[in-house]
Amino acid sequence: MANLETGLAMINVLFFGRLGDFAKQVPSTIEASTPAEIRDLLAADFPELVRELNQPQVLVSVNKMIVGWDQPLFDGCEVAFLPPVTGG
Amino acid sequence: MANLETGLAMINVLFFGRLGDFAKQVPSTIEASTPAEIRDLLAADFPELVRELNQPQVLVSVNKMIVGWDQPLFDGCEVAFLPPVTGG
Amino acid sequence: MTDRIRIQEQDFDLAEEYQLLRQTDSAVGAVVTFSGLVRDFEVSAEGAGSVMNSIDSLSLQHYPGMTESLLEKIVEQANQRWNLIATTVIHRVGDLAPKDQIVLVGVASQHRADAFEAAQFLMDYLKTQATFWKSVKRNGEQQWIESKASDQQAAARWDGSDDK
Amino acid sequence: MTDRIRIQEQDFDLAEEYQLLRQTDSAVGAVVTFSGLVRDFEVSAEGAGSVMNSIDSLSLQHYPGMTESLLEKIVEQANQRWNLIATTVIHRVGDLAPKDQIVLVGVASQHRADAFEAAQFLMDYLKTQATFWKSVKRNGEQQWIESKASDQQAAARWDGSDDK
Repeated sequence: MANLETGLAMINVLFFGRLGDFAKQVPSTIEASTPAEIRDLLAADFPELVRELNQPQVLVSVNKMIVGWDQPLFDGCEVAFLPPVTGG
Repeated sequence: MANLETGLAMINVLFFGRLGDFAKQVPSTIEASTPAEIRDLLAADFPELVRELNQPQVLVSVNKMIVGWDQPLFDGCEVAFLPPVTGG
Repeated sequence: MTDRIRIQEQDFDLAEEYQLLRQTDSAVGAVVTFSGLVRDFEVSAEGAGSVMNSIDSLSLQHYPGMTESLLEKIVEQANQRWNLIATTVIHRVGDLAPKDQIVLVGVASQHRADAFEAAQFLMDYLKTQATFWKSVKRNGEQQWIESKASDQQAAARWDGSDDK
Repeated sequence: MTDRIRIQEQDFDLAEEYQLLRQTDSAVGAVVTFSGLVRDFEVSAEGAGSVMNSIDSLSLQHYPGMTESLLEKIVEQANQRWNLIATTVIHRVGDLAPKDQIVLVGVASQHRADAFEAAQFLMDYLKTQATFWKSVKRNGEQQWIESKASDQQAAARWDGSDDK
Protein backbone atom coordinates (compact mmCIF):
# COMPACT_ATOMS: atom_id res chain seq x y z
CA MET A 1 0.00 0.00 0.00
CA ALA A 2 1.24 3.48 -0.84
CA ASN A 3 1.89 5.75 2.06
CA LEU A 4 -1.06 8.15 2.05
CA GLU A 5 0.90 10.98 3.67
CA THR A 6 3.99 10.96 1.42
CA GLY A 7 2.42 9.63 -1.79
CA LEU A 8 5.41 7.29 -2.08
CA ALA A 9 5.03 3.74 -3.33
CA MET A 10 5.98 0.61 -1.38
CA ILE A 11 8.71 -1.08 -3.42
CA ASN A 12 10.11 -4.60 -3.15
CA VAL A 13 13.89 -4.39 -3.54
CA LEU A 14 16.34 -7.10 -4.59
CA PHE A 15 20.14 -7.09 -4.75
CA PHE A 16 22.01 -9.68 -6.84
CA GLY A 17 25.57 -10.97 -7.00
CA ARG A 18 28.17 -9.08 -4.95
CA LEU A 19 25.57 -6.39 -4.14
CA GLY A 20 23.74 -8.93 -2.00
CA ASP A 21 26.74 -9.18 0.35
CA PHE A 22 26.39 -5.48 1.23
CA ALA A 23 22.59 -5.51 1.43
CA LYS A 24 21.89 -8.21 3.99
CA GLN A 25 20.42 -5.68 6.48
CA VAL A 26 18.43 -3.69 3.91
CA PRO A 27 14.64 -4.02 4.41
CA SER A 28 12.91 -5.95 1.64
CA THR A 29 10.42 -3.13 1.05
CA ILE A 30 11.22 0.57 0.80
CA GLU A 31 9.07 3.66 0.13
CA ALA A 32 10.37 5.53 -2.90
CA SER A 33 9.31 7.04 -6.20
CA THR A 34 12.38 6.13 -8.34
CA PRO A 35 15.30 3.65 -8.16
CA ALA A 36 17.65 6.63 -7.69
CA GLU A 37 15.65 7.62 -4.61
CA ILE A 38 16.02 4.10 -3.17
CA ARG A 39 19.78 4.44 -3.57
CA ASP A 40 19.79 7.87 -1.89
CA LEU A 41 17.69 6.59 1.03
CA LEU A 42 20.27 3.83 1.65
CA ALA A 43 23.29 6.15 1.65
CA ALA A 44 23.28 6.94 5.37
CA ASP A 45 22.96 3.39 6.71
CA PHE A 46 24.69 1.44 3.91
CA PRO A 47 27.57 3.56 2.54
CA GLU A 48 29.47 0.52 1.17
CA LEU A 49 26.40 -0.75 -0.66
CA VAL A 50 25.76 2.66 -2.18
CA ARG A 51 29.38 2.93 -3.31
CA GLU A 52 28.82 -0.36 -5.14
CA LEU A 53 25.48 0.83 -6.58
CA ASN A 54 27.24 3.88 -8.00
CA GLN A 55 29.53 1.72 -10.13
CA PRO A 56 28.64 2.61 -13.74
CA GLN A 57 28.15 -1.06 -14.76
CA VAL A 58 25.36 -1.60 -12.22
CA LEU A 59 21.95 -1.88 -13.93
CA VAL A 60 18.48 -1.43 -12.52
CA SER A 61 15.38 -3.38 -13.44
CA VAL A 62 11.76 -2.69 -12.58
CA ASN A 63 9.45 -5.68 -12.79
CA LYS A 64 12.25 -7.61 -14.57
CA MET A 65 12.82 -5.01 -17.31
CA ILE A 66 16.04 -2.96 -17.50
CA VAL A 67 15.15 0.73 -16.94
CA GLY A 68 16.81 4.06 -16.12
CA TRP A 69 17.47 5.20 -12.55
CA ASP A 70 14.68 7.79 -12.82
CA GLN A 71 11.97 5.32 -13.82
CA PRO A 72 8.77 6.27 -11.88
CA LEU A 73 7.75 3.55 -9.47
CA PHE A 74 4.29 2.40 -8.43
CA ASP A 75 3.03 0.42 -5.49
CA GLY A 76 4.19 -3.18 -5.51
CA CYS A 77 6.94 -2.65 -8.10
CA GLU A 78 9.89 -5.04 -7.89
CA VAL A 79 13.17 -3.15 -8.21
CA ALA A 80 16.37 -5.15 -8.66
CA PHE A 81 19.97 -3.91 -8.64
CA LEU A 82 22.15 -5.96 -11.00
CA PRO A 83 25.95 -6.01 -11.05
CA PRO A 84 27.68 -7.18 -14.27
CA VAL A 85 26.45 -10.70 -15.08
CA THR A 86 28.87 -13.64 -15.07
CA GLY A 87 26.93 -16.64 -16.33
CA GLY A 88 27.72 -19.19 -19.02
CA MET B 1 60.03 -54.39 -62.47
CA ALA B 2 61.11 -51.60 -64.81
CA ASN B 3 61.04 -52.35 -68.48
CA LEU B 4 64.69 -52.87 -69.42
CA GLU B 5 64.18 -51.79 -73.04
CA THR B 6 62.32 -48.49 -72.47
CA GLY B 7 63.71 -47.58 -69.04
CA LEU B 8 60.11 -46.77 -67.96
CA ALA B 9 58.82 -47.60 -64.48
CA MET B 10 55.83 -49.84 -63.73
CA ILE B 11 53.29 -47.63 -61.99
CA ASN B 12 50.18 -48.58 -60.01
CA VAL B 13 47.38 -46.21 -60.97
CA LEU B 14 44.24 -45.29 -59.02
CA PHE B 15 41.25 -43.13 -59.97
CA PHE B 16 38.92 -41.71 -57.31
CA GLY B 17 35.44 -40.25 -57.27
CA ARG B 18 33.83 -39.55 -60.66
CA LEU B 19 37.14 -40.38 -62.40
CA GLY B 20 36.65 -44.00 -61.39
CA ASP B 21 33.50 -44.21 -63.52
CA PHE B 22 35.54 -43.46 -66.67
CA ALA B 23 38.50 -45.65 -65.72
CA LYS B 24 36.92 -49.05 -65.21
CA GLN B 25 38.80 -50.57 -68.18
CA VAL B 26 42.16 -48.89 -67.44
CA PRO B 27 44.85 -51.45 -66.47
CA SER B 28 45.95 -51.16 -62.83
CA THR B 29 49.63 -50.87 -63.78
CA ILE B 30 51.06 -48.66 -66.54
CA GLU B 31 54.61 -48.00 -67.75
CA ALA B 32 55.39 -44.29 -67.54
CA SER B 33 57.94 -41.79 -66.23
CA THR B 34 55.56 -38.98 -65.11
CA PRO B 35 51.85 -38.63 -64.26
CA ALA B 36 51.46 -36.44 -67.35
CA GLU B 37 52.75 -39.33 -69.46
CA ILE B 38 50.17 -41.69 -67.93
CA ARG B 39 47.46 -39.24 -68.97
CA ASP B 40 48.86 -38.98 -72.49
CA LEU B 41 49.07 -42.78 -72.83
CA LEU B 42 45.36 -43.06 -71.95
CA ALA B 43 44.21 -40.44 -74.48
CA ALA B 44 43.64 -42.82 -77.39
CA ASP B 45 41.62 -45.48 -75.57
CA PHE B 46 39.93 -43.36 -72.89
CA PRO B 47 39.14 -39.94 -74.34
CA GLU B 48 36.35 -39.21 -71.83
CA LEU B 49 38.61 -40.05 -68.88
CA VAL B 50 41.37 -37.80 -70.22
CA ARG B 51 38.91 -34.95 -70.72
CA GLU B 52 38.06 -35.34 -67.01
CA LEU B 53 41.76 -35.56 -66.03
CA ASN B 54 42.38 -32.28 -67.84
CA GLN B 55 39.94 -30.42 -65.60
CA PRO B 56 42.09 -27.88 -63.72
CA GLN B 57 40.77 -28.96 -60.30
CA VAL B 58 42.04 -32.55 -60.70
CA LEU B 59 45.07 -33.24 -58.49
CA VAL B 60 47.71 -35.93 -58.73
CA SER B 61 49.39 -37.75 -55.87
CA VAL B 62 52.42 -40.02 -55.91
CA ASN B 63 52.71 -42.37 -52.97
CA LYS B 64 49.92 -40.41 -51.24
CA MET B 65 51.59 -36.99 -51.55
CA ILE B 66 50.18 -34.28 -53.80
CA VAL B 67 52.71 -33.57 -56.59
CA GLY B 68 52.96 -31.85 -59.97
CA TRP B 69 52.11 -33.60 -63.23
CA ASP B 70 55.81 -33.80 -64.15
CA GLN B 71 56.93 -35.56 -60.97
CA PRO B 72 59.47 -38.28 -61.98
CA LEU B 73 58.16 -41.77 -61.22
CA PHE B 74 60.02 -44.84 -60.07
CA ASP B 75 59.20 -48.52 -60.16
CA GLY B 76 56.33 -49.42 -57.90
CA CYS B 77 55.09 -45.84 -57.40
CA GLU B 78 51.39 -45.45 -56.64
CA VAL B 79 49.87 -42.65 -58.71
CA ALA B 80 46.35 -41.46 -57.87
CA PHE B 81 44.15 -39.02 -59.77
CA LEU B 82 41.92 -37.02 -57.43
CA PRO B 83 38.88 -34.98 -58.42
CA PRO B 84 37.74 -32.19 -56.02
CA VAL B 85 37.04 -33.74 -52.62
CA THR B 86 33.52 -33.74 -51.16
CA GLY B 87 33.81 -35.14 -47.64
CA GLY B 88 32.51 -33.82 -44.35
CA MET C 1 11.84 -23.81 -34.98
CA THR C 2 11.87 -25.99 -31.90
CA ASP C 3 13.37 -24.14 -28.95
CA ARG C 4 14.08 -25.63 -25.54
CA ILE C 5 15.15 -23.30 -22.73
CA ARG C 6 15.73 -24.55 -19.21
CA ILE C 7 17.23 -23.23 -15.99
CA GLN C 8 17.74 -26.01 -13.50
CA GLU C 9 19.75 -27.24 -10.53
CA GLN C 10 20.10 -30.80 -11.80
CA ASP C 11 22.67 -31.96 -14.31
CA PHE C 12 21.81 -32.34 -18.01
CA ASP C 13 22.49 -35.16 -20.45
CA LEU C 14 24.18 -33.91 -23.62
CA ALA C 15 23.46 -37.19 -25.44
CA GLU C 16 19.72 -36.86 -24.85
CA GLU C 17 19.66 -33.22 -25.98
CA TYR C 18 21.72 -34.09 -29.06
CA GLN C 19 19.27 -36.83 -30.06
CA LEU C 20 16.35 -34.40 -29.72
CA LEU C 21 18.14 -31.80 -31.87
CA ARG C 22 19.18 -34.37 -34.45
CA GLN C 23 15.73 -35.90 -34.80
CA THR C 24 13.75 -32.67 -35.10
CA ASP C 25 13.58 -32.84 -38.87
CA SER C 26 15.09 -34.86 -41.74
CA ALA C 27 16.48 -31.60 -43.14
CA VAL C 28 18.97 -31.36 -40.23
CA GLY C 29 22.47 -31.59 -41.72
CA ALA C 30 24.48 -30.03 -38.89
CA VAL C 31 24.32 -30.11 -35.09
CA VAL C 32 26.69 -28.02 -32.97
CA THR C 33 26.83 -28.39 -29.20
CA PHE C 34 28.72 -26.28 -26.70
CA SER C 35 29.19 -27.44 -23.11
CA GLY C 36 30.69 -25.26 -20.42
CA LEU C 37 32.38 -27.07 -17.53
CA VAL C 38 33.62 -25.95 -14.10
CA ARG C 39 37.41 -25.81 -14.17
CA ASP C 40 39.33 -26.51 -10.99
CA PHE C 41 40.84 -23.02 -11.02
CA GLU C 42 39.81 -19.46 -11.73
CA VAL C 43 41.98 -16.77 -13.26
CA SER C 44 41.94 -13.71 -11.00
CA ALA C 45 42.47 -11.06 -13.68
CA GLU C 46 42.95 -10.83 -17.42
CA GLY C 47 46.24 -10.15 -19.20
CA ALA C 48 49.64 -9.86 -17.56
CA GLY C 49 49.66 -10.27 -13.81
CA SER C 50 46.78 -12.75 -13.85
CA VAL C 51 46.92 -15.41 -11.17
CA MET C 52 45.38 -18.90 -11.27
CA ASN C 53 43.68 -19.83 -8.02
CA SER C 54 42.40 -23.33 -7.45
CA ILE C 55 38.78 -23.50 -6.29
CA ASP C 56 36.74 -25.84 -4.11
CA SER C 57 33.33 -25.16 -5.66
CA LEU C 58 31.30 -22.77 -7.73
CA SER C 59 27.85 -21.36 -7.04
CA LEU C 60 25.44 -19.86 -9.56
CA GLN C 61 22.72 -17.39 -8.63
CA HIS C 62 20.13 -16.06 -11.09
CA TYR C 63 17.10 -13.77 -11.18
CA PRO C 64 14.14 -16.13 -11.62
CA GLY C 65 11.62 -14.87 -14.14
CA MET C 66 13.95 -12.32 -15.65
CA THR C 67 16.56 -14.86 -16.79
CA GLU C 68 13.98 -16.99 -18.59
CA SER C 69 12.61 -14.05 -20.53
CA LEU C 70 16.13 -12.84 -21.43
CA LEU C 71 17.06 -16.31 -22.70
CA GLU C 72 13.90 -16.42 -24.79
CA LYS C 73 14.85 -13.09 -26.35
CA ILE C 74 18.40 -14.25 -27.08
CA VAL C 75 17.14 -17.42 -28.77
CA GLU C 76 14.59 -15.40 -30.74
CA GLN C 77 17.38 -13.12 -32.00
CA ALA C 78 19.42 -16.15 -33.08
CA ASN C 79 16.41 -17.50 -34.99
CA GLN C 80 16.05 -14.15 -36.75
CA ARG C 81 19.71 -13.96 -37.76
CA TRP C 82 20.30 -17.56 -38.85
CA ASN C 83 18.38 -20.34 -40.53
CA LEU C 84 17.93 -22.71 -37.58
CA ILE C 85 15.83 -25.82 -37.17
CA ALA C 86 16.12 -26.34 -33.40
CA THR C 87 17.86 -24.71 -30.45
CA THR C 88 18.54 -25.87 -26.89
CA VAL C 89 19.81 -23.71 -24.03
CA ILE C 90 20.23 -25.24 -20.57
CA HIS C 91 21.87 -23.32 -17.74
CA ARG C 92 22.42 -24.76 -14.29
CA VAL C 93 22.13 -22.83 -11.04
CA GLY C 94 23.08 -23.67 -7.45
CA ASP C 95 26.25 -25.33 -6.19
CA LEU C 96 28.63 -27.01 -8.63
CA ALA C 97 31.94 -28.82 -8.24
CA PRO C 98 34.98 -28.78 -10.55
CA LYS C 99 34.37 -30.83 -13.74
CA ASP C 100 30.57 -30.37 -13.45
CA GLN C 101 28.62 -29.22 -16.48
CA ILE C 102 27.34 -25.61 -16.21
CA VAL C 103 25.77 -24.74 -19.52
CA LEU C 104 24.69 -26.41 -22.76
CA VAL C 105 23.93 -24.70 -26.03
CA GLY C 106 22.86 -26.88 -28.96
CA VAL C 107 21.85 -25.81 -32.45
CA ALA C 108 20.53 -27.87 -35.37
CA SER C 109 20.43 -26.45 -38.89
CA GLN C 110 20.69 -27.47 -42.53
CA HIS C 111 24.18 -26.07 -42.99
CA ARG C 112 27.12 -25.93 -40.63
CA ALA C 113 27.82 -22.19 -40.78
CA ASP C 114 24.40 -21.36 -39.29
CA ALA C 115 24.80 -23.84 -36.43
CA PHE C 116 28.36 -22.76 -35.59
CA GLU C 117 27.64 -19.03 -35.68
CA ALA C 118 24.36 -19.24 -33.80
CA ALA C 119 25.94 -21.36 -31.05
CA GLN C 120 28.74 -18.81 -30.62
CA PHE C 121 26.26 -15.93 -30.63
CA LEU C 122 24.09 -17.65 -28.02
CA MET C 123 27.08 -18.25 -25.73
CA ASP C 124 28.41 -14.71 -26.14
CA TYR C 125 25.00 -13.21 -25.34
CA LEU C 126 24.35 -15.63 -22.53
CA LYS C 127 27.66 -14.58 -20.92
CA THR C 128 26.92 -10.86 -21.14
CA GLN C 129 23.11 -10.46 -21.09
CA ALA C 130 21.55 -13.19 -18.98
CA THR C 131 21.06 -12.56 -15.27
CA PHE C 132 23.42 -15.14 -13.79
CA TRP C 133 26.10 -14.45 -11.18
CA LYS C 134 28.93 -16.83 -10.32
CA SER C 135 30.80 -17.06 -7.06
CA VAL C 136 33.60 -19.44 -6.11
CA LYS C 137 34.70 -20.91 -2.81
CA ARG C 138 38.36 -21.36 -2.02
CA ASN C 139 39.54 -22.42 1.43
CA GLY C 140 35.95 -22.02 2.59
CA GLU C 141 35.75 -18.35 1.54
CA GLN C 142 33.20 -17.12 -0.98
CA GLN C 143 34.22 -14.69 -3.71
CA TRP C 144 32.21 -13.23 -6.59
CA ILE C 145 33.62 -13.71 -10.07
CA GLU C 146 34.46 -10.50 -11.96
CA SER C 147 32.93 -10.09 -15.40
CA LYS C 148 35.44 -10.33 -18.24
CA ALA C 149 36.22 -7.63 -20.79
CA SER C 150 36.90 -10.44 -23.29
CA ASP C 151 33.27 -11.59 -22.95
CA GLN C 152 32.02 -8.06 -23.63
CA GLN C 153 34.24 -7.90 -26.72
CA ALA C 154 33.02 -11.30 -27.90
CA ALA C 155 29.41 -10.16 -27.63
CA ALA C 156 30.13 -6.80 -29.26
CA ARG C 157 31.19 -8.47 -32.52
CA TRP C 158 27.55 -9.42 -33.18
CA ASP C 159 26.32 -5.84 -32.86
CA GLY C 160 25.81 -3.48 -35.76
CA SER C 161 26.09 -5.24 -39.10
CA ASP C 162 24.25 -8.50 -39.73
CA ASP C 163 27.59 -10.03 -40.51
CA LYS C 164 30.62 -10.63 -38.35
CA MET D 1 47.08 -32.76 -26.55
CA THR D 2 45.03 -35.89 -26.93
CA ASP D 3 44.01 -36.43 -30.54
CA ARG D 4 41.70 -39.15 -31.79
CA ILE D 5 41.34 -39.61 -35.55
CA ARG D 6 39.27 -42.42 -37.01
CA ILE D 7 37.90 -43.38 -40.42
CA GLN D 8 35.34 -46.13 -40.11
CA GLU D 9 32.28 -47.74 -41.64
CA GLN D 10 30.43 -48.18 -38.35
CA ASP D 11 28.43 -45.46 -36.63
CA PHE D 12 29.90 -43.39 -33.79
CA ASP D 13 28.50 -42.47 -30.39
CA LEU D 14 28.69 -38.72 -29.76
CA ALA D 15 28.01 -39.20 -26.03
CA GLU D 16 31.02 -41.49 -25.63
CA GLU D 17 33.32 -39.14 -27.54
CA TYR D 18 32.04 -36.16 -25.53
CA GLN D 19 32.81 -37.93 -22.24
CA LEU D 20 36.35 -38.69 -23.43
CA LEU D 21 36.89 -35.06 -24.43
CA ARG D 22 35.41 -33.72 -21.23
CA GLN D 23 37.43 -35.99 -18.95
CA THR D 24 40.82 -35.43 -20.58
CA ASP D 25 41.90 -32.87 -18.03
CA SER D 26 40.40 -30.85 -15.16
CA ALA D 27 41.40 -27.67 -17.03
CA VAL D 28 38.73 -28.34 -19.70
CA GLY D 29 36.21 -25.50 -19.55
CA ALA D 30 34.67 -25.80 -23.02
CA VAL D 31 33.72 -28.67 -25.32
CA VAL D 32 32.37 -28.03 -28.82
CA THR D 33 31.04 -30.86 -30.97
CA PHE D 34 29.98 -30.75 -34.58
CA SER D 35 28.01 -33.61 -36.15
CA GLY D 36 27.25 -33.83 -39.83
CA LEU D 37 24.14 -35.80 -40.81
CA VAL D 38 22.85 -37.15 -44.13
CA ARG D 39 19.91 -35.02 -45.22
CA ASP D 40 17.14 -36.61 -47.25
CA PHE D 41 17.80 -34.29 -50.18
CA GLU D 42 20.74 -32.79 -52.03
CA VAL D 43 20.83 -29.36 -53.61
CA SER D 44 21.88 -29.71 -57.25
CA ALA D 45 23.62 -26.34 -57.62
CA GLU D 46 24.35 -23.26 -55.56
CA GLY D 47 22.57 -19.93 -55.83
CA ALA D 48 19.56 -19.17 -57.98
CA GLY D 49 18.31 -22.07 -60.08
CA SER D 50 19.29 -24.64 -57.46
CA VAL D 51 17.04 -27.68 -57.26
CA MET D 52 16.43 -29.93 -54.25
CA ASN D 53 16.44 -33.59 -55.16
CA SER D 54 15.44 -36.20 -52.63
CA ILE D 55 17.92 -39.04 -52.25
CA ASP D 56 17.72 -42.74 -51.37
CA SER D 57 21.22 -43.14 -49.96
CA LEU D 58 24.70 -41.67 -49.83
CA SER D 59 28.02 -43.42 -50.35
CA LEU D 60 31.44 -42.24 -49.18
CA GLN D 61 34.69 -43.32 -50.79
CA HIS D 62 38.13 -42.33 -49.51
CA TYR D 63 41.81 -42.92 -50.25
CA PRO D 64 43.02 -45.20 -47.45
CA GLY D 65 46.39 -44.18 -46.06
CA MET D 66 46.31 -40.73 -47.62
CA THR D 67 43.16 -39.61 -45.78
CA GLU D 68 44.57 -40.58 -42.39
CA SER D 69 47.77 -38.63 -42.92
CA LEU D 70 45.86 -35.58 -44.21
CA LEU D 71 43.58 -35.63 -41.16
CA GLU D 72 46.62 -35.85 -38.87
CA LYS D 73 48.08 -32.78 -40.57
CA ILE D 74 44.81 -30.85 -40.25
CA VAL D 75 44.56 -31.65 -36.53
CA GLU D 76 48.22 -30.71 -36.06
CA GLN D 77 47.56 -27.33 -37.68
CA ALA D 78 44.60 -26.74 -35.37
CA ASN D 79 46.78 -27.54 -32.36
CA GLN D 80 49.36 -25.03 -33.56
CA ARG D 81 46.81 -22.25 -34.07
CA TRP D 82 44.71 -22.68 -30.94
CA ASN D 83 45.18 -23.68 -27.35
CA LEU D 84 43.47 -27.10 -27.38
CA ILE D 85 43.38 -29.87 -24.80
CA ALA D 86 41.84 -32.67 -26.88
CA THR D 87 40.52 -33.18 -30.39
CA THR D 88 38.39 -35.90 -31.98
CA VAL D 89 37.76 -36.36 -35.71
CA ILE D 90 35.67 -39.32 -36.90
CA HIS D 91 34.62 -39.67 -40.53
CA ARG D 92 32.48 -42.51 -41.79
CA VAL D 93 32.87 -44.20 -45.18
CA GLY D 94 30.69 -46.67 -47.11
CA ASP D 95 26.93 -46.59 -47.57
CA LEU D 96 24.78 -44.25 -45.45
CA ALA D 97 21.06 -43.54 -45.29
CA PRO D 98 19.26 -40.24 -44.70
CA LYS D 99 19.53 -39.13 -41.02
CA ASP D 100 22.73 -41.17 -40.51
CA GLN D 101 25.71 -39.51 -38.89
CA ILE D 102 28.60 -38.84 -41.33
CA VAL D 103 31.22 -36.90 -39.44
CA LEU D 104 32.06 -35.83 -35.90
CA VAL D 105 34.48 -33.13 -34.85
CA GLY D 106 34.97 -32.52 -31.13
CA VAL D 107 37.29 -30.06 -29.43
CA ALA D 108 38.03 -29.53 -25.73
CA SER D 109 39.84 -26.41 -24.52
CA GLN D 110 40.08 -24.09 -21.55
CA HIS D 111 38.18 -21.26 -23.22
CA ARG D 112 35.25 -21.35 -25.61
CA ALA D 113 36.74 -19.25 -28.42
CA ASP D 114 39.51 -21.81 -29.03
CA ALA D 115 37.09 -24.73 -29.13
CA PHE D 116 34.59 -22.96 -31.43
CA GLU D 117 37.19 -21.69 -33.88
CA ALA D 118 39.19 -24.91 -34.02
CA ALA D 119 36.04 -26.97 -34.65
CA GLN D 120 35.05 -24.68 -37.54
CA PHE D 121 38.58 -24.76 -38.94
CA LEU D 122 38.68 -28.57 -38.76
CA MET D 123 35.34 -28.88 -40.58
CA ASP D 124 36.30 -26.35 -43.26
CA TYR D 125 39.62 -28.10 -43.91
CA LEU D 126 38.08 -31.54 -43.76
CA LYS D 127 35.56 -30.50 -46.44
CA THR D 128 38.22 -29.15 -48.80
CA GLN D 129 41.46 -31.05 -48.07
CA ALA D 130 40.68 -34.59 -46.99
CA THR D 131 40.40 -37.29 -49.68
CA PHE D 132 36.72 -38.22 -49.39
CA TRP D 133 34.24 -38.38 -52.26
CA LYS D 134 30.47 -38.52 -51.86
CA SER D 135 27.97 -40.00 -54.27
CA VAL D 136 24.20 -40.20 -53.90
CA LYS D 137 21.64 -42.65 -55.21
CA ARG D 138 18.26 -41.47 -56.38
CA ASN D 139 15.83 -43.81 -58.09
CA GLY D 140 18.60 -46.40 -58.16
CA GLU D 141 20.98 -44.15 -60.10
CA GLN D 142 24.37 -43.16 -58.70
CA GLN D 143 25.60 -39.59 -59.03
CA TRP D 144 28.79 -37.95 -57.70
CA ILE D 145 28.34 -34.85 -55.58
CA GLU D 146 29.90 -31.65 -56.92
CA SER D 147 32.27 -29.77 -54.64
CA LYS D 148 30.87 -26.47 -53.37
CA ALA D 149 32.38 -23.04 -53.91
CA SER D 150 31.01 -22.07 -50.48
CA ASP D 151 33.21 -24.74 -48.86
CA GLN D 152 36.29 -23.39 -50.65
CA GLN D 153 35.41 -19.90 -49.42
CA ALA D 154 34.89 -21.14 -45.88
CA ALA D 155 38.32 -22.78 -45.88
CA ALA D 156 40.00 -19.74 -47.47
CA ARG D 157 39.12 -17.52 -44.50
CA TRP D 158 41.71 -19.39 -42.39
CA ASP D 159 44.54 -18.74 -44.84
CA GLY D 160 46.99 -15.89 -44.56
CA SER D 161 46.68 -14.04 -41.28
CA ASP D 162 46.50 -15.94 -38.01
CA ASP D 163 43.24 -14.19 -37.39
CA LYS D 164 39.93 -14.43 -39.17
